[in-house]
Amino acid sequence: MSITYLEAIREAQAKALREDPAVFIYGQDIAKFGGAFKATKNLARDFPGRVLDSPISEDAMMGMAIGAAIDGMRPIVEMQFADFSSLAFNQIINQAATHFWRTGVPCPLVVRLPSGGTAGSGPFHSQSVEAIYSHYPGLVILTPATVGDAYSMLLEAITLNDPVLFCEHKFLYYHLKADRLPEDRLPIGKARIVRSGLHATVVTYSAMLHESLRAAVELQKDGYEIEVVDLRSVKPLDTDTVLASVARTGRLLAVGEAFPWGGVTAEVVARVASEGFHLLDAPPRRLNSKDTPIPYHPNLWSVHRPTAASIESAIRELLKQ
Amino acid sequence: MSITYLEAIREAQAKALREDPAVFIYGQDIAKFGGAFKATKNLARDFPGRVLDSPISEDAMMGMAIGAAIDGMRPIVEMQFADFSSLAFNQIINQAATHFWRTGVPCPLVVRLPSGGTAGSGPFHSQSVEAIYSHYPGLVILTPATVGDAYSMLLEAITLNDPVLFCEHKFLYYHLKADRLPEDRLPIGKARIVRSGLHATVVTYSAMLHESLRAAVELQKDGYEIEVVDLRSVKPLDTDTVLASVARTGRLLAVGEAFPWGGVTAEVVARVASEGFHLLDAPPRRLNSKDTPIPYHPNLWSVHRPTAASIESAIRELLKQ
Amino acid sequence: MMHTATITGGAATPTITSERFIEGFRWMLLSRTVEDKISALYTAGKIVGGVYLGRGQEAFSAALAMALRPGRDIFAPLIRDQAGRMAFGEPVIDTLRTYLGSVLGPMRGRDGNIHRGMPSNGVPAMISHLGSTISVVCGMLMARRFRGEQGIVGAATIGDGGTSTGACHEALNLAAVEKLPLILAVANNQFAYSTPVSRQFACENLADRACGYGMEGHTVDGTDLAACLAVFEKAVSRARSGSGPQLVVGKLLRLCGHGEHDDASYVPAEVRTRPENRDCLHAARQTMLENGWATPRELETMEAEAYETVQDAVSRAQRDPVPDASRETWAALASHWLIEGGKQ
Amino acid sequence: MMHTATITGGAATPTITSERFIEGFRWMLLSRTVEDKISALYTAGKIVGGVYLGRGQEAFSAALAMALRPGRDIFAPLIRDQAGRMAFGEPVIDTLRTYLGSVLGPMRGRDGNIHRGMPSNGVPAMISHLGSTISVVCGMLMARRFRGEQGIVGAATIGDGGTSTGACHEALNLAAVEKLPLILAVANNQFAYSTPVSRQFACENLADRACGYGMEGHTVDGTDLAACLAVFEKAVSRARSGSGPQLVVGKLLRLCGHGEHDDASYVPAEVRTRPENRDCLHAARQTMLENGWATPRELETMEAEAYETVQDAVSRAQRDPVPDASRETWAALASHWLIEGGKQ
Ligand SMILES: Cc1ncc(C[n+]2csc(CCOP(=O)(O)OP(=O)(O)O)c2C)c(N)n1
Ligand SMILES: Cc1ncc(C[n+]2csc(CCOP(=O)(O)OP(=O)(O)O)c2C)c(N)n1
Ligand SMILES: [Mg+2]
Ligand SMILES: [Mg+2]
Repeated sequence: MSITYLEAIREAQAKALREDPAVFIYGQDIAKFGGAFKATKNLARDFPGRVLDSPISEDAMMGMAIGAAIDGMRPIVEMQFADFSSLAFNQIINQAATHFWRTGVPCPLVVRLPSGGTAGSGPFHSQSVEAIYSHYPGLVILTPATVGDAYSMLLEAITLNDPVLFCEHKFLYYHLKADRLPEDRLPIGKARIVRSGLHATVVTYSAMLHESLRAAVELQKDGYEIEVVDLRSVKPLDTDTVLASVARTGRLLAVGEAFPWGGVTAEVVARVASEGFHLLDAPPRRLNSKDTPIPYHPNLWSVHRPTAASIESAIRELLKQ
Repeated sequence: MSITYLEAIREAQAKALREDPAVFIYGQDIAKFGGAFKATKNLARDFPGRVLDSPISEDAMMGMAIGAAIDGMRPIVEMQFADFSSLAFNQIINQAATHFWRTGVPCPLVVRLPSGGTAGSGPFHSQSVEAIYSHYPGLVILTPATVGDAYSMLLEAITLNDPVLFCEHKFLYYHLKADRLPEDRLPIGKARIVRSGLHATVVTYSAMLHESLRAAVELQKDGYEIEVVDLRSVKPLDTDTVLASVARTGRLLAVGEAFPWGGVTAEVVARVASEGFHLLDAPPRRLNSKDTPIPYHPNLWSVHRPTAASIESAIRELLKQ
Repeated sequence: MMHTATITGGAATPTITSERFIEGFRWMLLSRTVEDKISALYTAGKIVGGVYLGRGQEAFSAALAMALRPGRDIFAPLIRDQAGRMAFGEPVIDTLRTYLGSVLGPMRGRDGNIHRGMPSNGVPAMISHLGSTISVVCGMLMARRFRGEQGIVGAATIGDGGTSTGACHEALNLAAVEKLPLILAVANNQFAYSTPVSRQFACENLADRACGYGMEGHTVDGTDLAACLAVFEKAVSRARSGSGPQLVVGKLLRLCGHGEHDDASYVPAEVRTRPENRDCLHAARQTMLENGWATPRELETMEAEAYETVQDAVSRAQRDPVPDASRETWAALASHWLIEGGKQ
Repeated sequence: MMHTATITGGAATPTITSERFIEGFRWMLLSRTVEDKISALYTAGKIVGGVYLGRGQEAFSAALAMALRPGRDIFAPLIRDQAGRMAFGEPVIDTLRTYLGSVLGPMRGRDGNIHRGMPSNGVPAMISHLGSTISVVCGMLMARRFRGEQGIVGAATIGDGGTSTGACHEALNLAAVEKLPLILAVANNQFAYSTPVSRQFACENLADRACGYGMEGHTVDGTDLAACLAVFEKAVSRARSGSGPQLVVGKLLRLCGHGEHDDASYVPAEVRTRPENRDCLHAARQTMLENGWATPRELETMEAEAYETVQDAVSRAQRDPVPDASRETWAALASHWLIEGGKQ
């Protein structure tokens, strides 16, 4: 048996619906239709009345989920694309994120954000939004890169008493497969060393993990041992694991698919520079997308985002220094 | 004669209205009433039909400005508080910011964002939003810290053919005074070395410039010469001026009033670590607000944000390393 | 589906007993007394932050809350609902503690003035962004529905200006699609801060929006306590009995500045003096006397009692400890183990 | 203020000449032909990205655009407006270039399919976020008003689902307050992607929202070309003559999937077969024959001409250069000197 990243997300939701009557799912086209990506396929059938189609009202969808959450439910909201969460932005950062701190009443909910670029999707169906939400206090931002994490992190997210933004990468939905769902699970907040190495550390997350691993395999051929760290959650960000890796390798490249100004790569490099300055044998580097909207045409898109090739050459630069 | 930061903003708008018939201003309570902070006082009287009260509709206010901008006008939108721009977020990052790149047609507009904390204003009337907008391609983000910059940067912003977010700090509105409006003007995109020094560089912007200068004065008493750089615009960010300063001092503290994850201080430290690694004699440091919503009570607020005192001790730490 | 775009309060039949009217009057009086005190404290520089009052809106606000069941229903007040807050069970001391910055207040100094709330008592703590709380009430109602709780009603209030927000539209539409027992009470006080309704909307009556959502609409003279009690009793009972969301629009005038920092000089004298813009408290007082529901002396006693209650709360709140930053946990997450330790 | 919540297309008097009808039919036919071709290219894997078609909405879309003056008025199409786009002046080659990823298309490969636009010709380039373009049209109309240009009309289109967005509400309200010559054409095709209108709104007729804004509302059978031509001529002339914004709701059925990836199996057969859900193109064809406005042979010629036009555009676009990343400027700012040089 083999299970995809997308199926893992569906299974996690099914398990949560089965085990906790407080869980329900709200989103556009998610009930009978099973969602634009089929992440809720059959869930409306199997859990009648608990998987509901919403109007095209991201602000109210989010506000409704917040109201249900502070009244004892554990809502899951599916945004049809992460890009549309810009319309729920206010409810997320000002209502959900501040609620526990302001009132002492927790706001346990999960917003599922189909994120990241795929060929031909263009500026409004490709965005990675982890940076803007991570900037705000009161939110947990998850960026699973594996089938196992998609499953176990979503399950754990649903049990947290805080608002969680679950950035699931569309590029991994169908491509990424595993033989089974994980028994083990690394808790939210811990990064994972996916590949150990000696010469440089690549810190990354989500789809860029796989591009980075490909780059590491290429460099292996020239005898370079590249350590690859998967952050898994970008807020909180597991600085300790990152520092431990840099302590071993002395070199750091932070890779992300999001826009270059600010964001995860800036935060990672800034933390290592501040807290692990003396561990560094060379200037830390960053690799992000280009600073333009995400192009629609694959010829442009494939150059706009980091790829195994551009990551490989960035690492080669890093190794030269 | 003496002019405040707020009056400079009003004067700049008056001059722009006088000199360019394409300029108009749109916002809540800005016409007869002159705005919540009186930044448009008398402008509706002096420029009939060009300073208009809007409904409480941030999304439509912004969309309207975008439509006018792509059709040849140069709108200025006043958000009553920067915090409410969360409701114009989608129009700003997806419509305004992408327009020139997508269509080749410029979208020249300025969004005035009364920003930052003041005592007793609480979580929703105190926010600094520069980080979230800087993350997106296609926008210019300005953070004037002086009366002169408030005036000349706003005037220059109105002439740019791009969407500009003008983060004006409410704490400076009335407190900050100058004898006259500037003749000279440093162009947008250039940082200013406000105080030159030898032992450490503080890179900051907006209201935190003044807290940092106070800290520098304190440290002067112990013989420490602290160089203080005012970024003025956080996107684009003048890395060259920052690097030149760090080259002189060998030490960097980045100070911002915004939330700690990501943002200007992360971007500054990451750039210096990547591009000026060998200029650094000590680990670069950051100082931001605490990672909670902005407290309403002054006892909490004064500890939540960086102050001259907390900046001073951060610099002392930095000098010890 | 019934589209009653304009039921006038008067026509909304439930007749109001003297007991009910007197109770409403007492809440209005207490509200006015609390707010006069807060206003005085503000002038004296004793208040932390801004002050926004509900003068002239006490009848509309109290009547809404009185139609609800404290502890069981949901009431989401906004900035002019001091009367409704108290009628729904908020102790006067909570009001004063919040304004005077006591750490014992419901928001512990973290948030202030009109942002106070008690979600576990069915009172969400409003954020400033107008319109955003209506969908939150929808969600609380959905939660009750999921749990099979019957006959719950949730009410939110908003002003004429707040109806221009996208959030308000999305929430009303969602409530109508789910046929939720939601009451939206629109206090049309003719101004949004300084902006007159002529710059806010172009329809004749905001209640005309009801039929566009497939919900029931009601209009009432917001200065007439009896009419307000009647219209809200009717709207709430219709919502409770499954008729779906109800839009109630009250016409009145804000009898103060937007906040106490604002002299409201933009409100034309001729508007202030229009009979329909009368003070609802004076009107209710008149009704009490005319119907012999209270003698002038009894009214004085009521006023004295209200004054006592407020004075007592003020002096207690003034003795309270203020927030101490060194004791503040700075914890924005309930999952404390996920809080990033000053990693700056 | 006039509140005509339901003028039926028929009653909207301007009588339609045969010339007008035939012109409309030609746009509908060309649109259907283009979209059939794009659909075939999609199936053949020749299209970059998704494909969203306007099958069944050609009459409504073409009639709106025909009531406007290309080059002078404003037309903001959405995802089902191939017919309207062409009737407003979009060359067929622009359509094909965009879908086939030619760098010579209006979006130069930076954006695709239905996002193409020509703001300088009065055609904004839609972003995906539904509802967001309506206020942009308001702004374009404000710009014309500021410059003193008279008699301009701006039209935006939206679907039944898009009416649930806050952006749609805020823009309509703003247009009403400013009394802008805005037409909002709502194509109620009974589904938003897979979601039936019963989960989208609870009112009987979306045109009932007009009076809540103080704007005029019109309802029309979107499968009836003559009725569509008439209702838009009327609405546009009212907007042009200063009667403020107009809401026109067309009832019809989407005769394809949401996109070409979608088989629309969620649309019940009994819905597809209802007479009122007929294909507007077949109906118009019938009318042409019945009124003797065209013989069967003339119709065949028209079809052949449309086919030629499309084939020609396809083969030209297929010979076009595709985007070359090495020639891309990666410039998101018009102020090139402010662009950060790969500072990463
Ligand atoms: C979305 C949003 N924009 C702007 C503001 C700033 N603001 C606070 S109160 C107010 C006026 C509200 O008017 P109205 O809704 O009529 O309520 P009233 O004050 O008259 O009771 C404004 C503009 C806000 N709170 N929320
Ligand atoms: C604000 C927003 N949310 C979600 C989407 C995703 N989406 C694209 S089209 C669509 C359905 C639109 O339905 P409708 O408005 O009825 O137009 P139709 O497709 O029927 O023409 C959805 C949900 C979007 N584009 N914008
Ligand atoms: Mg009002
Ligand atoms: Mg539809």
